[in-house]
Parts: sequence; C-alpha cells; structure tokens
Amino acid sequence: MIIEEHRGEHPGVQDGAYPSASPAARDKSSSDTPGDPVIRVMGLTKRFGGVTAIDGVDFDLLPGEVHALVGENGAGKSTLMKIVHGLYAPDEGQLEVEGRQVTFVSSRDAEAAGVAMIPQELDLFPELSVAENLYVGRHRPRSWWGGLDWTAMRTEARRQFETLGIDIDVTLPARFLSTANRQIVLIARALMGDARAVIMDEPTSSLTEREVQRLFEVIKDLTERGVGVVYVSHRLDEVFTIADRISVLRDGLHIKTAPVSELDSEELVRLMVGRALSELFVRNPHQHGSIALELKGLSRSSEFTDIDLTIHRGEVVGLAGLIGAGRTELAQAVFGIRPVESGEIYIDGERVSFHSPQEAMNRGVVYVPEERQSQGLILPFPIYANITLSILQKIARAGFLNYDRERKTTDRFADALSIRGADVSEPISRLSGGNQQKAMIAKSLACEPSILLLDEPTRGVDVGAKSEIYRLIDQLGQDGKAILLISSELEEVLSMADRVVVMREGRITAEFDRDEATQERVMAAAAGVEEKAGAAEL
Amino acid sequence: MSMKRGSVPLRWIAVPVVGLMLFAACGESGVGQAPESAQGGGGESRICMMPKLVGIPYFNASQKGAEEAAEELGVDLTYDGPTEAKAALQVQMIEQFIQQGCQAITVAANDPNALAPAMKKAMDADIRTGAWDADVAPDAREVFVNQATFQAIGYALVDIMAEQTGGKGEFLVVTGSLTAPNQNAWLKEMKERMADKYPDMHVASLEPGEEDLQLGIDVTTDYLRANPDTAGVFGITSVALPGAAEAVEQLGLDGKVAVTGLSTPNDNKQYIDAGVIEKFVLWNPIDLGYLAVHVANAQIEGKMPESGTFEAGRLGKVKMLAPDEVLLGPPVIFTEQNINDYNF
Amino acid sequence: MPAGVRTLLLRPEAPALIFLVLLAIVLAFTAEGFLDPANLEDNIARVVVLGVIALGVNQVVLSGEIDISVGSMLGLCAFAVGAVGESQGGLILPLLAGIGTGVVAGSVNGALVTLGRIPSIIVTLGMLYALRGMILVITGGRWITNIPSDTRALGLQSVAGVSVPVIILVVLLVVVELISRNSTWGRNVFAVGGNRRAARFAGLSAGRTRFLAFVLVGVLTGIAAAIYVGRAGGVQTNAGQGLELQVVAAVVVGGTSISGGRGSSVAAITGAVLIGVILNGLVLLDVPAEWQSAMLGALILLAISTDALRRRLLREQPS
Amino acid sequence: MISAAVPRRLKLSRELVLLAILVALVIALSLMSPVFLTISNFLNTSRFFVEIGLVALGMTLIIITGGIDLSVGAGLGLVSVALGFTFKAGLPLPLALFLGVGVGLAGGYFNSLFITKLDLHPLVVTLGTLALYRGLALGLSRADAVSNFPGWFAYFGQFYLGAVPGQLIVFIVAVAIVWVLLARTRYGRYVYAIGNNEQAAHFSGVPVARVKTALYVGTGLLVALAAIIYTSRVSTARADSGTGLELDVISAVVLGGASIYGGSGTIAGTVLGVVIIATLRNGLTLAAVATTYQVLILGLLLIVAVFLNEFFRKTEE
Repeated sequence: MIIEEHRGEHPGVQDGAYPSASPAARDKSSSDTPGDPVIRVMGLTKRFGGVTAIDGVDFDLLPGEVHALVGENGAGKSTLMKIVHGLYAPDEGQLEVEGRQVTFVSSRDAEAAGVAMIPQELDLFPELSVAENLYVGRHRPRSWWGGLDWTAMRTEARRQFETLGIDIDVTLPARFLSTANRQIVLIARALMGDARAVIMDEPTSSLTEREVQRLFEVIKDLTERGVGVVYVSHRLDEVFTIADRISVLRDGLHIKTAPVSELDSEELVRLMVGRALSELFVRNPHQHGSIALELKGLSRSSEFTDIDLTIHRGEVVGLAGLIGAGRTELAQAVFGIRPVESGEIYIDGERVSFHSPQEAMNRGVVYVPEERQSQGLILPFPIYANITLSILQKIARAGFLNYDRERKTTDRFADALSIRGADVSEPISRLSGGNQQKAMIAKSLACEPSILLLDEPTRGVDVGAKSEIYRLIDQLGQDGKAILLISSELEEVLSMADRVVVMREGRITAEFDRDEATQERVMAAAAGVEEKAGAAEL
Repeated sequence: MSMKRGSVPLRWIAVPVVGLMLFAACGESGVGQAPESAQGGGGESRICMMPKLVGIPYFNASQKGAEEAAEELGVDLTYDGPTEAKAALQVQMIEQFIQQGCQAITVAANDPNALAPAMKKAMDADIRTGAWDADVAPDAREVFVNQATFQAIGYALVDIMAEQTGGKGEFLVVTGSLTAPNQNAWLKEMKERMADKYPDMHVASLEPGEEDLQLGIDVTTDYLRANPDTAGVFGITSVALPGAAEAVEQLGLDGKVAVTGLSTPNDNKQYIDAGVIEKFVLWNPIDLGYLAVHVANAQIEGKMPESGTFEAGRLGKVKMLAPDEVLLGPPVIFTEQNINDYNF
Repeated sequence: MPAGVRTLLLRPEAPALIFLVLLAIVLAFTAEGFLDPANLEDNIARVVVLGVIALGVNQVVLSGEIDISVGSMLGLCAFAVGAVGESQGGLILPLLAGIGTGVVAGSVNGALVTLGRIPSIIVTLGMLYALRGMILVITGGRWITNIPSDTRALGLQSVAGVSVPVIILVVLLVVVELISRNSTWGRNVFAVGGNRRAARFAGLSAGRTRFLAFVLVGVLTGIAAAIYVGRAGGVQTNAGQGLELQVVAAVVVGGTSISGGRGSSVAAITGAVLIGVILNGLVLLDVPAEWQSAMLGALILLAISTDALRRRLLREQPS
Repeated sequence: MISAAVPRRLKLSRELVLLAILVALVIALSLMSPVFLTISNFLNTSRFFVEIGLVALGMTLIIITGGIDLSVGAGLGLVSVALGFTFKAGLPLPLALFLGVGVGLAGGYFNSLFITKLDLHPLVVTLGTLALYRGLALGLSRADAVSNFPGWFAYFGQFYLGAVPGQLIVFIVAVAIVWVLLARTRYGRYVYAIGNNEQAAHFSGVPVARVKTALYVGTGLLVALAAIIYTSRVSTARADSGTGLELDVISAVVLGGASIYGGSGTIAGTVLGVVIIATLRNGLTLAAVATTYQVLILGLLLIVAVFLNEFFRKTEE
C-alpha cells in the first residue's frame, strides 16, 4: 500500500517539520463536551434535478479542531461545504452555527456568521489588485471623505501576507499571479475576517511543499485561537498529518466520523471506495524501443530554456517539478500550441515543427491537458462527440458524419477504458470527474498516437479511477507508446515512470533512472537549494 | 434560500409586467389610433397612399390634407409608410397594398428606380398608380403630382440667397443623406441658376445632415469654423434648415451668414422671429396630400384630363404640366409676415 | 521596458490615448484651425451627448453586459425634456422628467436582464425597437420645436468661457470615475464583470450590481437628453437614431473590454473624444463627405489594432 | 437531425415553442385580415425575407461560435455599389456580378483577419468594418445610384417559377446546404465545439482559426448573394442599401433560439425566426396596423420570445 508507505517515508512527518495540531485541540475533539460546535449540520439533503448529491448528512466542527472531510469525487464533500457556506440552499435538514440555527441566503451571510471558505476553484478577480481581491464582498475601510481607503486596505493586505510568511505585491492585478500565488491569495482572503470556522477545499493542490508547511503552521495558529478548520483533501498523507478527526462521505451518505488515531490509511481508503484496494499502482516491465521523441535545446522565453529530452518507444518518462516550473508550457510547445522560439524537435529521428495541434496529431503526438473542463472537454457535448472530436476527419466520409460509425468508435474506447455512468449520447458533463478523465484519455487514444503527453492525468480524480488510469498508462507503455507523464504527485511519478526528469524554473535540473529516484532527491532537484516562493510571475 | 426560491415567480412576473407598463404608457397618451383609414360614406373606392416615412410633421401634414380629401370624396384612405425613409421597405409595403385590394396606389418615393418594379406590378394588377412629392420612374406610374418643379424650387432658393448676399460668395449646402434624389435634383438646379445668373456664387461644399438635427448643427458648425468667410448656408431638407439656423445662431453669426432652405414653418418660426432666417421656401404639404387623393380618385373614376387643368376641390383648377404630371402650384415663400398663417 | 512605461501601458485606455495624441499631433500640422481653442472645445462639445451616455454604458460593459437601447432611450428622454420644457418651461422640471424617463427605461432593461435572465444584448435590442415605437406612438409623429431658452440652458450657456456641456461632461467623468474607484458598488462592477462565479462566491449580488449599472445608464441618458435638447433646440422622432453603435464604439475603442471587468471611465471618454476628433479632423481636412465614414471606420480599426499591439508587447492573453 | 451539441428532446421543444408562436400569429393575423392567409400572399411575402434569411444563415453559424458580425448590412451596400458601379463604368454585367461576389468574400475575409490574427472581439471589429464598408460604398458611388441594368438582371430578384418567386428557391437551397453543413458534417461539429469551448476545441485539434475564417468568408458570400438579389429586386444599386440589416438579422437569429453566448442554435430555429418576423410585419400591415405600432410590437415580441426560450431551456435542464 503505497500511500501508507509514503506517509511513513515522508521526511517532513518524521522530523516533525509538519506541525501537528495542538494537543489542546486533540483533547477537545476526543473529550465529550468542550462547548458548542462551531458548525453543526443535521440531516442535510440536497438534490440537483433527480440526483441526490447529499442525503441526510450529519457533520459537526468543534472549536480549535481540524476536521478532515474525505471521500471520492462526487461523494458530496463540496456540495456539503457549499451549503455550509451559503452557496446552495439545502432541501432538507438544519444548519447551526455556534448553537444558533441559521439560514444562509448567500456567502455573505455565512461570512458574517463567521464561516469562511477557501474554494477549490482558483477564482480571483483578474483586473483587481491582490489587496482588493481580499476585500471583495467584505466591509471595506473608508477614508475621511467617504470613499474607500486604499492605503488602509493595502496595509492590512500586506500584514495578512506577512502572517502567512509570503512576499507578494499587493498592488498587482490578480491576472498576473501564478497558480500557486492565486491559491495563496484565496487562503489569505478566507483568513481575513474574524472567522470562527474556516473551510479549506483542496487548499494545497497548487502549492509547493514549503508553502504547504507554511499553511499547516497557519492552521496550527488558527486552531490555537479556537478556530475550527474543515479540511477537504484528496491527499491522505496531509489528512493524517493535520487532522484531529476524519469524516468519510460516500455517494452522498455519511459513512463514518472518527478521531484520526482510530483510522489508518488502508481503512480510510476502504471506507471511501467501499471496497478494499488491492493495489493502486500497476507496473509491468516495459520493452524500450527506438527513440520516439527527442528535444534539443528547446527554448521559449520566460517559460522554459534549453530543454534536452528523449523518450523511447515503450518508455514512461516522468516529468516532476513544482507548479510553474514550465512543464505544462514545454508539453504544449511540443504539441504546437505555444510557438517554440529556438531548439529542435525530432520524431522518430525526423525533424519536425508544429504550428498547431492538428499538425502534431497527424504525426502521432497527443497532449492530454491538465485542465479537464476548460481545455479538455466540450462539456455540453455528448460523450461520443467528445471522443471523436479529434478524429472527425478520419471517421467522416467526404465531411459527412455518420452517427453509427461514431458510436461504434466510441463504444470501442469506452469499453476498453471502462467509462461508466451514462449512455454515450448523454452530455459528458454528467460523468464523474474520474470518468471524464478517462474519456479524455480515450479521446487522445482514438488518434492512435505513438507519443502521449499526459499533463496531471489523475488530478482531482478519486482513488478508484486513479488506479484504472495507472493500469492504462502501464498498458500503453507495454504497447510501445512513448509517454511523458507530467505530475505533481511524487509517488505517482516515482511509481509509474521508467525515468524521472525534474524541471525547475524552466530548466531541467536532474534526471534519475527508476531505481535512483527517491522522494528526497527529486524534491531537492525540483525545489532547488534556495527555493524562492511567492514571487509574482510577470 | 428565500431569494433563490423567490426568483422564479419574479422572473415570471417581470416580462408581462414590463409589457403591460409599455402598453399602458401608450394607452395613456391617447394619441395614435392604429388604423389610419378614414371611413368614407360609400366605401367603394380604396386609395392607398404612402409617404416616404411616417412620424415626421411634414408627412403628418400631408396626411391631414389627404384625409380631408378622402372625406370629401367619400373614399377609403389608407395612409401608411415605413418608419425609416428606406426604399426597400416601401417596396414591401407596395406589394402589401396590392394584396389589400387598393384601387389606386400613390407613393412618395425614396428612390425612383427601386420602387419601379413594385409599381409596375400594381399596374399589372390593374391598379391605378401615381406618385406624389417624389416621383418614381415615369414608366412605373400613370401620373405624378408635383408639388413644385425642381427648377422652381432651385431657382427660388438661389434667388433668395442672392438677395441677401449681393449675388456673390461661397456657400455651404446641408442636405439629408448624400443619396437623397430630390435634394440632388434641387442642388443641380441651384448650381445651374448660379452658373447662369450669379457667376460669383458657388456651392463650396455639400455636407450630409442625415436627417438628424444634432448632426446638422455639428456639420454646419464645423464647416463654418473652418471656413469663416462663408456667405450663406442652404438647408435643403426640413431638418437641415433648422439645424443650419441653430448652428449659425449659436456661433453668433446671424446677420453675417445668410440662411435659407426648404423646411416646414412650425420648425423654423423661432429662427424667422430671431432674424436668423429671412425667408425660406416650401409648398403646402396639406394641399399636396389633398391634391394627391383627388388625382387618385379621378384616376379610379377615369376622369383624369390629359392637358389643361384639373379640378381639385377647394384648390380649384390646377395645371397639368404634362399628360402625366399635375402641378400643385408655385412654391410658397415663408417670411415673417406670412409664417403665422400656416400650422404644420 | 521601464516599469513606468509598463504601468502606463497596462492602463486600459493607454492605446486609445496614445492614438489620440498621435492623431492630434498629425492634425495640428495638417489641419488648419485644429488647434484653435474654439475648435478644440468644439471637438469635445460635439461628443458630450455621446460621452455622457458612454460613461453609463461603460459601467454596464464593465459589469459584463451591454446596452444597445440608448439611441432610442435618448430619443424618449429628449421628448420628455422637450415636452415638459414646452409646457412648463424652466430647467429643473424638464431635466427631472428626462432623468425619470431614463431611470424607468433603464430599470426595465435591468429588471429584464437580472430578474428575467435574458441576455442583455437581446433585451436592449428589443428595447431599441420598443422605445422607438413608443416615441412614434406617443408623439404621433409630432416634433417639438420652440423650446424655451431656460430649458435649453444645459446646451447653450457657458461659464467662464467654457461651454456648459463640456463642464457637465468633465464633472460627470470625475463623479463616475470616483464612484467607480471609491465606492463599493463601483468595485463590485469590476468584480462581477471580471469573474461572475467568484463574485457569487464572495457573496456579491451580481443582479443588484448589474441592475444599478443599467439604471445609471438611464440617469446619464436623461442628463444627456437635456444637453441634446439644449444644443439642438428641438426634438425629432428620430433623435438619437444610430447612437447606440457609436456609444459602444466609443467604449470599446477607448479600451474597455467588451467581455467585462477591464476598463475605466477615462477609457470611455477617450473613445468618445477620439471619435469627435476624427470627425472634426475630416471636415477640417476637407475630406469629401462621402469618404468620411470610410475614414472613420479605418481609423477605428487602426485604434483597436493598437490594443492588439499592446498585448503583443506585454505578452498578454487576449481579454 | 442529429446535432452534436443539443440533445434531440431539448431542441425539439425549443423549436416547438417557435412553431407555436408562428401558428398563433397566423391565426390571429388571418382573423384580422382576410387576405393574409392566402398562398399568393405567402409567396409574395417570401420575397422580402430572403435577403434577411440568407444572411441569417451565416450569422447563425457565427453566433454559434460565440461571434457576431455587425458589418453585414454595410457589406450588402458595398457589394451592391461594387457591382452597380463597375457595370456603369463599362464592365460587362456578368463580370460585375463576379466582382460583387469577390467583394463580399473579401469583406468577410477582412473581418476574419482581425478576429483570428489579432484576437480582437468580433463585435468590436465588425463595428469598425460596419463604418468602413458603408463608407467605402458611399465614397465609391459618390452617393449616386445606378439603375439602368439590362432586363435579364431582373431575374435574380424578380423571377417567378410558376407562382413561386425565384429567390425563395435560392433560399430553400441555401437553407438545405447550410442545414446539412451544420447538422451532418464535421465542420458543423467544429462550429458547435468552438462555441462551447474554444480552447478545448483548439487543444483537440479543431482548426479553430480556419473554421472561423471560413464562417466569416461564407457569410460574406451569403451577403453578396443577398446583395445581388436585393439589387435586382429594386433594380437599383445604392450605397445605403441594407442599412440596419444587421439588427434584423440578429433579431431573427436570436428569436430562432441561438444563444448569443455561443454554443447552441439551429438552422430550423433561425428559419422560423426569419419567417415569424416577416409574417408579423406582413400581417400587421395587411391588417392596417400602423407601422409605428409594428416597431413597438416587434421589440416586445423579441424580448418575450427569448424569455420563453430561455425559460424552456432551463426547465428542460
């Protein structure tokens, strides 16, 4: 069980670099009546159309505790938290904050009652400054003449980022921020007010290890002040590090709530998935063939510099690094989305240069983007139309489409990838995240590629779907495809790749064979000795 | 929660309420009864008459005269036109007049040739055809009711201007759109008159006011700024003249820059009173509408003379310019003395 | 690139302003009388009606919506001003009548967009027809002339040698820009237009924010109508026809993003003045009237292309 | 009728709403005017919506991709002037017609250059080209009109096959072609894909820029066709032809249920939208409702119809 191993191996945990929650909080959570819960939810039910998203869920959050909420995608975690934060109205059930029954009409009501939330979506107001982003929807300081007091806002914003230990230009429009900094601004925003409870929905998905540590220190400060924290995450190692109690949701139902000491990760995965997971990662020996893809001195200003990289047929090359290291940009450049400024690309020894994705696809290169909803899928389209979108020129006759042929093609891939949940003529938006991800891979496989560039293929995917995707990657390697696996999950790269290449600030900083690669070495190469955090990317 | 639930009925209510508001607003005004047909006694003959556009005082005045004549003659009158002066819309309405079973159709054309095919179709359907105010191609109508000849208007304008500027100087002409055929024809006559009789008078520039009062003011202002030695301004549409006069008044050039043109008396009374305009030209649109209906009725009854004069009710005898052209009379020149005698 | 230049180029109105300055320099050398103070003032005076309305529509565009009903709305408001002025005289009553009419029309737009959840381009397209129809039906085609000079004060008078319309434009620019920068509503407009989902998450009422933007258009159109009546001295049934496209052109040429969230009041006015200067320059340069529209179109295209150039310079994604 | 983006059930109900509106209109109008519900009136009316309808076909596709083209009315004027004045200058009419088509194509291509190469918003670009094309038409014609076309030119706009106007046949053929293109070919699929998620479409290998270019150029072709029919129908080439056409066309398209935000819309809906507006105009005129009221009614109808449309869309979902 890799997750468990990983937890044990994690350097941070062992030397106590991750602060664990305060002993006081642990006492409270395990003792009987430490006072009213900050949040108490009873019998909450929410339906969307005919689908019941959560069904009679109970949940509570005590002051000063970290309560982790786990479950597969679609289990109802986000729905539950959005109700608590006033974004959705429940169909049934009660919500209490500090012992009083409340009805929130909007997020503003929730914030007024002391419930803050860090949303999963990295949504900021692109044209507003960082400082102003913290204040949208809140009471803003006024100057003597009644206008907004910008100086006070900036000062307060700077102070806020200082407590987070992060240096950021608060006057910069948010559209210039890197992904990691967006996440940090959202965290800062949630912590701005005088919150009694803070909901964190996947807060670390774009953060570097060091920033995660800072966040955990902040959480510790919060709990010491008696603030309750709901921690929603897919990363079980984090959950075990930071949480006092864990609640598991599955299919909209509340399965179990228990102190962290009473659960281990194997048990937790079993509760989440509903069955024991024999093995998450699948690896069979791969037969490496000739060089399929070779990059020589590839550069694009301010994104990546002087990249040399080779991938053989049948080889899975893991590309590790922090978010913003230039990995996505590199893959997109190979795929013809971003123009290469200098350097050469060879496919099967032949020099190529792509100016559009079509050209890349024609040479057997496909890219599976990390942003499933905005870059990968046409959500209102039926499943079949998504899967055939890239190969319409092949299955259309003289430009004319044939529904039966499309359906047959789709069925072939849908079956092979065990895409479940809906008929292929249903809109793909009805599929769960994991199945959408599989459909996206099916779409790329329909192009019959020889080289696959997979960008975070398991992001936001539940454990069950992850396992299937790993099996698929392994199978593709065995079939002789050349695969570039971009991933920010270290264990994924270490377990799946034949070779690990590490990028930092646009350059390749290290390359390890499968047996040389360890978490420590990869991390060190990815973060560098003097890691810079928080600098705005312009 | 309450808001989200509440919003559905609110949305339902929003549209009908707005609709009702708008209609209520119209109802209250008490103007505009929809069908514009004056029911005559016999109701046998039906005359369909189309202005260039509806909703402007000039054609409202013609409508008044037309309705007067219809009542006198005991015929059905449909008086309707497009809300914008577009030939294409007129074509469409002519076709619909044909469908409606009119015995005579008479139009004020936005474009002489564009309306021709539709008018020929009316002829083919055995409908009497005519034009008034602005002619269509001669082979596409049986008769034209001419308010005043292009020559008479063009000459009168130039003569009035010459009186005020001593027969010399550079002039600005503010027109409607650059494609307006009547205006272009008057302009041609004006230039001819200048060349023949006043060799020191020249049209220096032609600016479109696009039948927009403000635009007319702006182009005149701009032009007079750039060319301060301009002797006078012609405003040759009913909108261009008050616009030109307003610009001259605002620039404080009244008395220095002469203004004249073609327009309706009500819209220019204030400039006559203020002395910005001394004289301007038009015909009586009420009489024009009145005459057009009389002519159409005579066509239906087969009583159109080929030459000589035509007997038109209270107007008495009017002149036949040609076998297919009736002339209302000489243009009316409006001055401080007579302007209060007219109300249109 | 120096940081100062960069910051300047980041302003939404920067490309249009640079274009305006370049054009003014060219005209100063080529067009006689362009630099004449009276002419410079006239450049602004002729776009006051356009500019005042553009200030309102700019807020609507910033909030992620659009309003193309303003041509007919101006006509209706002008009739309200003219009719009240004709019967009552004075300035205040007609002005209030104009603003009131604008507020009602703007509220209808706002209500249909926010409560009726109909896309704003359709609501305001429908209102463009409906309001013009109302003008024709209510007036029965009568024009208003002979408006007393009291009522026309906003268009005719001048203070210390500067004409009142220009003063009104400057004052409104300052007021709207202050509201936009220093009021909660003003900031919420940017938030709602920049990211609707995040705005909802932050607890903002996107509906209320956008509704008020439509009402502001009504208020400003009412004021613009009083200026229009003052300057023109009369109201025709086609008053304001086609103005809607000019207003949208002014807003977007000035640099406010048509997709919302980015722009400024200064941008809207820059766009309006740019259009005014182009039109004025064409007359001064004796460009024949029939070629003026083509030149205007070409210059608008050139102006918006400078925005694309700026994005290239700064390597920005298209907004 | 398999369309990629819209499940069948949903699409049907939207067009049924429109059909119901049309039927209600026809019933109401035939009560108001006895001549309204006659075949000759219907065929006659059809001659007046063909120009709007042709352009609306292209506009539908553009709106589905999330774009818009405000320059179509000005484009019609420019094509009309181009063919009329080259003919007047001595070019044989057949060549002048080809030149007109070329001008239409070039106008569309010019729009697409700004939109695809400079990444400018179509609304902004076509607002500029609206002024440019109208201005070119005015300048080239020196604000004059041409009308001495040879007799055979009248066939384009005044020809009848039996009782059926020629341009109605042209329109039906165009509808069939565009319908098939949108609903049955991969290009149609691309159009919907771009409208729903342009970035994902680009990443999936959809030739986004090429499809957009083709749409604006194709609309230019339809504009040229409409211009020829229009010029022939009124036998006059004038610079102000087609003024305000863009608003009529957009009204018809959105009335037909295309989402102005892109991603959805059908040819059937657009055709219904075109027919409803034409029917309303024709019927009200025949019923002697003054045109001043028609403007008001048209505006309200547009709002109410789109409201119903959105309402049904949401209920279905």
